[in-house]
Amino acid sequence: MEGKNILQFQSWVSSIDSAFWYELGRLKLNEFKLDQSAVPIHAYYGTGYPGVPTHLFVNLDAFKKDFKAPSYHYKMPGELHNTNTIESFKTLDKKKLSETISKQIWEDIESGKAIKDPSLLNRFAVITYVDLKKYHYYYWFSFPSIQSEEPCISLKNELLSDVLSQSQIQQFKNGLEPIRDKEPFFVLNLTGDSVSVHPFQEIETIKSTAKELIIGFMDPGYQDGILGWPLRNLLPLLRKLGLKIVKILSFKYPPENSKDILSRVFTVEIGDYKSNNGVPVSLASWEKNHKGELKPKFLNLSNTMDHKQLAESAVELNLKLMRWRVLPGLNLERVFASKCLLLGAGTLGCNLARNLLSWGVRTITLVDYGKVSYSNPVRQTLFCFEDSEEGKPKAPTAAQMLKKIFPNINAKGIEMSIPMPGHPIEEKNKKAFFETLDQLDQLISEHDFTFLGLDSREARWLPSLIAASKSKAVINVALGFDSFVVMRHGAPNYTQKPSTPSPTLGCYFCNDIMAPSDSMTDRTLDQQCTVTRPGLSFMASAVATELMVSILHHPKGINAPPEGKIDIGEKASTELGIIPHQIRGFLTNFQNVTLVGQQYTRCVACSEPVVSAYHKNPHEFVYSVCNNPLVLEDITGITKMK
Amino acid sequence: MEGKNILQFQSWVSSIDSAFWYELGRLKLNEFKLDQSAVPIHAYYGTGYPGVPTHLFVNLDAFKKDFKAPSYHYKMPGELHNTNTIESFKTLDKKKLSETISKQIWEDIESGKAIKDPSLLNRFAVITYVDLKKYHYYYWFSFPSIQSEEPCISLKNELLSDVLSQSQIQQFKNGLEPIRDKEPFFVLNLTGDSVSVHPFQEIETIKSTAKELIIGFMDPGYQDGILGWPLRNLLPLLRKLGLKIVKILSFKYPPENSKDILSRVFTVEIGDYKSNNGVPVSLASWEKNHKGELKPKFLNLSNTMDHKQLAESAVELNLKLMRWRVLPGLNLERVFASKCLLLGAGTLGCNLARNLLSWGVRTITLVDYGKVSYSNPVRQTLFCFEDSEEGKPKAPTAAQMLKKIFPNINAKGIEMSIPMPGHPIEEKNKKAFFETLDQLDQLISEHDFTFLGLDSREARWLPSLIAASKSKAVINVALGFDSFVVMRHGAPNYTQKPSTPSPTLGCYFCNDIMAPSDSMTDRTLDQQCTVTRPGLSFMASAVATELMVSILHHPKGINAPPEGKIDIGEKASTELGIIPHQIRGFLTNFQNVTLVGQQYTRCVACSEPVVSAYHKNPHEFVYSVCNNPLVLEDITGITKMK
Amino acid sequence: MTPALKESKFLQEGVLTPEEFVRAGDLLVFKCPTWSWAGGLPEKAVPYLPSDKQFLITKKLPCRSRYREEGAEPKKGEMVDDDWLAVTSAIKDGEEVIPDMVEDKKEKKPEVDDDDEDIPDMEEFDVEDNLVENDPAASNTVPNIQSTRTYDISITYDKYYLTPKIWLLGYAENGRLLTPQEIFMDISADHAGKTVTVEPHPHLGTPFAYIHPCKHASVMKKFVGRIMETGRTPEVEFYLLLFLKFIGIVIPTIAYDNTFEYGL
Amino acid sequence: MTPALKESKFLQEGVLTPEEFVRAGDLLVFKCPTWSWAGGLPEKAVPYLPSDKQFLITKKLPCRSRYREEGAEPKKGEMVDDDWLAVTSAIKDGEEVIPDMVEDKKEKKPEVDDDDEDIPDMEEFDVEDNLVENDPAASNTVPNIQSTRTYDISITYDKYYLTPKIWLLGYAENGRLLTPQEIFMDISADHAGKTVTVEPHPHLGTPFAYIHPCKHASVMKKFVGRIMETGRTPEVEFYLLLFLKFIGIVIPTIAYDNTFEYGL
Ligand SMILES: [Zn+2]
Ligand SMILES: [Zn+2]
Repeated sequence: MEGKNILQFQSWVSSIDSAFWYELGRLKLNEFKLDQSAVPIHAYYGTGYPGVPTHLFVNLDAFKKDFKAPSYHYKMPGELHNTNTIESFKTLDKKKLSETISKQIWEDIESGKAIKDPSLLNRFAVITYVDLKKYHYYYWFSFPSIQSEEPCISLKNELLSDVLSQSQIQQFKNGLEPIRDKEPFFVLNLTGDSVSVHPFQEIETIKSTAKELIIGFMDPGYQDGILGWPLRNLLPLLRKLGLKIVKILSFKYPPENSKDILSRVFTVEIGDYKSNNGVPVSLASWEKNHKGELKPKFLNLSNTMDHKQLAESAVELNLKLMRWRVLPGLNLERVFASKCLLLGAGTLGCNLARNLLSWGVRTITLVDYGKVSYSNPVRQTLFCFEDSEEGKPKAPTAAQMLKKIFPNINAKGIEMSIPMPGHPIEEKNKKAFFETLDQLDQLISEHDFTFLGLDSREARWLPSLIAASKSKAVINVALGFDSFVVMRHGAPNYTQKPSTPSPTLGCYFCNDIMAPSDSMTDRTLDQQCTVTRPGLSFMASAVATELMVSILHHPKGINAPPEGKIDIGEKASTELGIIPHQIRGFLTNFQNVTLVGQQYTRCVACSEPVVSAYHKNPHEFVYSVCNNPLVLEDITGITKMK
Repeated sequence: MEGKNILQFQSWVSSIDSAFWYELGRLKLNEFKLDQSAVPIHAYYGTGYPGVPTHLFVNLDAFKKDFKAPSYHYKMPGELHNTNTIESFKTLDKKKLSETISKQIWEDIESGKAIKDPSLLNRFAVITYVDLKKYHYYYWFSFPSIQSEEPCISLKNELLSDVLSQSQIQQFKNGLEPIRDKEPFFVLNLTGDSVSVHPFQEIETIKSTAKELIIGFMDPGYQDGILGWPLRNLLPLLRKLGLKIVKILSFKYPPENSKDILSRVFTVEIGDYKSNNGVPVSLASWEKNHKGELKPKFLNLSNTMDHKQLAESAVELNLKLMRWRVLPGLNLERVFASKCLLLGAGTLGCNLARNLLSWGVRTITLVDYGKVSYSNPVRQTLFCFEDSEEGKPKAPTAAQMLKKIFPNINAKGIEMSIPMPGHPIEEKNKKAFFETLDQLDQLISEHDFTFLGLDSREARWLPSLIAASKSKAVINVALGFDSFVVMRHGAPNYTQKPSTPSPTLGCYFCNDIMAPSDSMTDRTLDQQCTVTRPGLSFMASAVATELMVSILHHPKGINAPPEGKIDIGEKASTELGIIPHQIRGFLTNFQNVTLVGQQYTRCVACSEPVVSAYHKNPHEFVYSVCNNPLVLEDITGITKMK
Repeated sequence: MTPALKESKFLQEGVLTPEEFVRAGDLLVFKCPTWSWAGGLPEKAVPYLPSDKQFLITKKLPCRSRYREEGAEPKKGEMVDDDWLAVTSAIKDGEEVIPDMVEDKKEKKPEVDDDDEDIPDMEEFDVEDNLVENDPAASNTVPNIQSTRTYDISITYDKYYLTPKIWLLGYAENGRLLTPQEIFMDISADHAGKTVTVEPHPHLGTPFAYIHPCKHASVMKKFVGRIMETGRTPEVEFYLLLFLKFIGIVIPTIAYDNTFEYGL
Repeated sequence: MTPALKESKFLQEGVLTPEEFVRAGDLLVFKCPTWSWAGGLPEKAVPYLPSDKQFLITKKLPCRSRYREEGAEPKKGEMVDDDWLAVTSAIKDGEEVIPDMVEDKKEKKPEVDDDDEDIPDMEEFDVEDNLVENDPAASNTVPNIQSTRTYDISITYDKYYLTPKIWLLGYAENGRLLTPQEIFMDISADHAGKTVTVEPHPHLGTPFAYIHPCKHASVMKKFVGRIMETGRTPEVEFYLLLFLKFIGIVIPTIAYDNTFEYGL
């Protein structure tokens, strides 16, 4: 490729690390404040590959006084003008700024300072405006250059291997090695067949003695025939040194592989440079944006600052590792999407919520009427001492804590006292009572799973009934002193016709033939004054949540047939394991047992007569039961049996 | 009891509710600020019982404009002077203040206003100074009275039943009933055998027509023969109404039971009162403190403000209910006093700490080297999103959270990377390594239980060894994908002579014949990338903690013989249940199994040769194992067996 | 729903409704005027009770002796009416209650110094001469009664247990508030530290000790049973009068009321 | 303790010590000068690595094509060297990897509007006339290369797994940072969303995507095994050069280095 062409230079593409912007933000807040003075910074570049553009890089270290470019990279000094407002960014006199820089470069050439430190030839300016609240960054680079009167001409463009012999190339490589990490410019002294390589600082000595020399530079350009920008201001310096036609080595990696040798030697005719009273003719060379427009660049880092989003993906990864590494059939999306209603935000409710959260469940609604008291936080894992000091309401406080743990969760806390048989309603409260009833009915409808973590047997009655009336999944958790039970309620389908539903699994009340009213005597498997060994709620909540996850993996879901012990080699109905009806755990022997209990046709909570009565008139029926639980025994026919 | 005595009045003993002080503090902060003007308040009193002093009460409602005394109590108007400094409290002109009040009382007597509202006779003043930071309260009451020239004389002192007939008493009771809740003063109009009761307001009418009258008042006095203070300023009013010798009924509860009738009728000769230019001769009657000194009273409420202390007792109560109601043999003090070291503050460490906290354990030390990352908080129950944003160190952050939950806990977090076989130590880090070693050794010595909740097998080696070398209790918890193991290590006693120790239970490494170095392949029962079903850590941590509590109830403690399944009717070795060696839980079938494994004489962690090598030179031995785990196989003789 | 149902809950289960609580409270206040109704902080009021009848309170009851002296063995059963002890014993159905020895150890001398010298800024507070007055009509005896501890007792309604809940606030001889440990010294050994804890009073906001209500209903039920054996049927209005009798076993040292028997 | 042991850990277990990481990094930087060492934030420096060699970084590597186009089916195995696919498949020992369909659905068009119109306050920013200059020597071609995505790639040392950990920072054509979803489009379907997550870079503090290192050691070990079958024993210094080959399977679309084969 030969010819008399105008020498072309590849414009810089600036690339600034996000870390630089944080550092600039920090400096502005702590040091610059409203000071808009120029701040010295450094950029750096490496050598080019074909197709891999070597950008001009600005990193975290840019402000360091003793800035050091990374190995095999070369520094460029510049100055940063950070403006306080977008207006001053716009109105800053950019022409003047780049002229000032050109003048400095020119002076360094004239004074010979640039020979000692050729990186001064690449002085640049960057103006910035940062909107720290929005993480918006505006910036614009200028790479001023000294303009020759007539363009510099590329007379010849040869591969290095066409200019030097193999032996010379080897000498060149050996000579370059000790300085290639430090020097962006160097000189090849060719004497006969021998080649020596020298730092550019020695140019004057070598020029005076050398027969033939080549000026080399680390070329960040990545397109053939187009030279890297750093050469541009070297040319006036060379001209000043008396060189007019000069051989320039554009050095690029990798030099070892001959196929890939990219380094080329250009024979260049340098134009003449004129200074007008010490002011050179300069080009401002403001960087163009990615569209090729002469406009500042803009960066919006707000999305990478959304730590909540980052947390979400980290949590998902952790869960997906289970699928990736152990259980390909794990349907995490179904788990994530399950809407869970937790009735009771006490010891069980808190631990249930934590277990669901750790499984990635995204919708958790807690219902409770209580306030956090001093004794709660040590067992109720979503509360702190501070909450008890202020006697905060449990449900909203628990929901708030869930958000503190995982901000993207959709957690709600509802203060509601669940109507209970035997807890009479006064006439004046009837309206509010009906509203509560409707709200609970709707909550159960809207959620996929209802967990009963309530602290009395009678409080479990209404949610059990409502869920049965809607064939909704219920997981019931109850604690004794040193044992627990976790059971999934059968989900009878009364709405389906014919109305002779197939027998389903029992609910919490199917074993009882008593209306749930006697709150004092029947608390063996509910909490009595939290007289329960503390570990139980952790165990029971975990079992309940894992049971839910297993249920989600059975094609019949909550209606999966009950499984108990399985023999060795026998396969469970889901990849995750068996789906029992009830799991009872005992701390006295650290054993669990699985049990099955069928639905009782006279059950006070889930049987057809009770559900029918509820369907017929939910308000009045529940009202009558709250005031007189014996109504239930009448409806189910238990009274007659007694 | 008769005689001509100077009429004596029982001085008031003021009693101020703490709630009043909070209200005063609130008002000072929000309304009074630096204003020292008098504020109207109200006090109230009831009638006396023998031995039960009826104080002058000031409650929460004292500042209310529409103050209403509780039923059967009687209000007294007063003014509060709250001073801003202790100095102004001291220097306030108290003499002048009480004189001003006396003058008001005198004016109300003169003007007849006091007849309409006799409570005005009991005007009082109180000066206060509150130190809101320290919850220190200074206060001093003055109950000014009008002094007669010569003392009033008690001419006669009779039981009411000696003055009135049974029939008259009954008429009196019936007449009093409608007004006794409202009127502190009343008039008995005696006409023949009939008695009528009238509000004091009607005194002038009745006086003009009645043949005989008795002035009654609700008497807060509680000593026989000494009258309640409210009467004192009624006497000048009566004198002004022209009465000189007058019958006074001191009315006290209970009137129904004749045995207990305390109400007495005093025949009083009232002295004369003189006013000096409208200013009466007054007594300031500043209240004496409990020592009988004429000094202000002082109250320090700082101890009842220590909510942390309140939380502590609430938590203790909750735990003690277990003993009270279910397990009289529960040795909670031993549980509270157990010092627990948690190695690992990740998923297991956090849940272990929460379980221990809920059992009332007061000393918990967590050790971890990690920082909280985004994926942690949903599973690691002592962290919040915020902690991960800041990448806080796990151990101190977990300890801090424990304190937030229960401020009185002694929780510490130590950042330490536990030395591991196969993780070589560079020469330059040797000193720091030895320090770490010493610190870990000491930590295990200082604690009663060491829980291993670490995330790799090799990290468990050193703590297992150190604990074995000191016969310290270790509870090891490890998670698989859907199973967990909790085991207590045997605590071999090598220091005892003869050095042929009886066989103990195995440690985590007793089943292995491999040095613990291969961190990548042997993670089935440790956490691999937290690829474990989330519920497991809740279950395993609870089992581990409950196991610890059961161990504490066995006379042999950690050396209790291992128990497995027990038959129905068979008794476990402790009231809390069995003490297995290992408990393995499986989520696929929701079953646990108990296992026993004896110590292996060539165990790489707990066998005699290894412990001896550690005893001999802990530093160099562990150093050599970290750099080359095969050392262990040599020492134990496993190498030869291969 | 019928009144009969409500009464039967008292007789059968020992519990009462909020409305019954008010009726029983009204009777208590009427019969024992040291007791009175109070409203407390308006923001703490519960909707199911009248705003001026949120709780009951009686103040400054003297406590003439310690149930346990500091460091002494608990005097088990002492001062307790046999009849009533039987009722409370029934709670545990004959199980021996293990004395809470560690508890006792903790009851070391309270660290509060009752000497007046520690009242800050008072040492230099000399009696002001012009306030000293000769008042022969004022009873100057510092009554004996003031040298005992005193208690404020309050009764609230516990919606969870459907029973009253009893709260105590103790004062030392000098008016200082007692610590929980000191309060335990006035409480029966069978109950101290087992049933008593400290929490802010639900209507006053300031800390009180309270007796855990979890056994109140069953004890009341047994008590009702004993009365019915004598052929009488107690009315629910007498609930609180009966209840105070039970509480008297737990806090035998407080002369909290000497009048409440007459109505039975 | 002996050097032999350390080398054997590389060959036997595919892991390396911090010191070996430095040696391997030095070789990488020497052989591929687009890579360089960096120190990062001083307060984030780890003590077991030299302060100026905390991590490796290479910047602005172009990514010429999407692995998956938006909405398209994942091109499974495409562009992946068969030989290397075999190695990665071995991870699952023949188990079929279920395509993550939900993941795909989520990869809807990113909501970031790449049109410049949304650069705030720039619409009225007219080109300043005095800045327009005639510069025949400046190459005005907006090169093709700038219309591709680019990536910064960084390698840190993971003390837990004793392996390198690779971090990615993606840029859109206009320099905007890519979202995690967009990054997934450049990653092999076998790995996208399964092994990649976003966290702050440990030495820079700004968020990068990273490939979870839990399988790096075992894959490297298998890789070493394959080389040794050919009779050669790779030195630990070549760890990172080998490692990048493995990473090339996970991120096949990035031309992260075209020179690293020559040294093997
Ligand atoms: Zn049922
Ligand atoms: Zn062992």
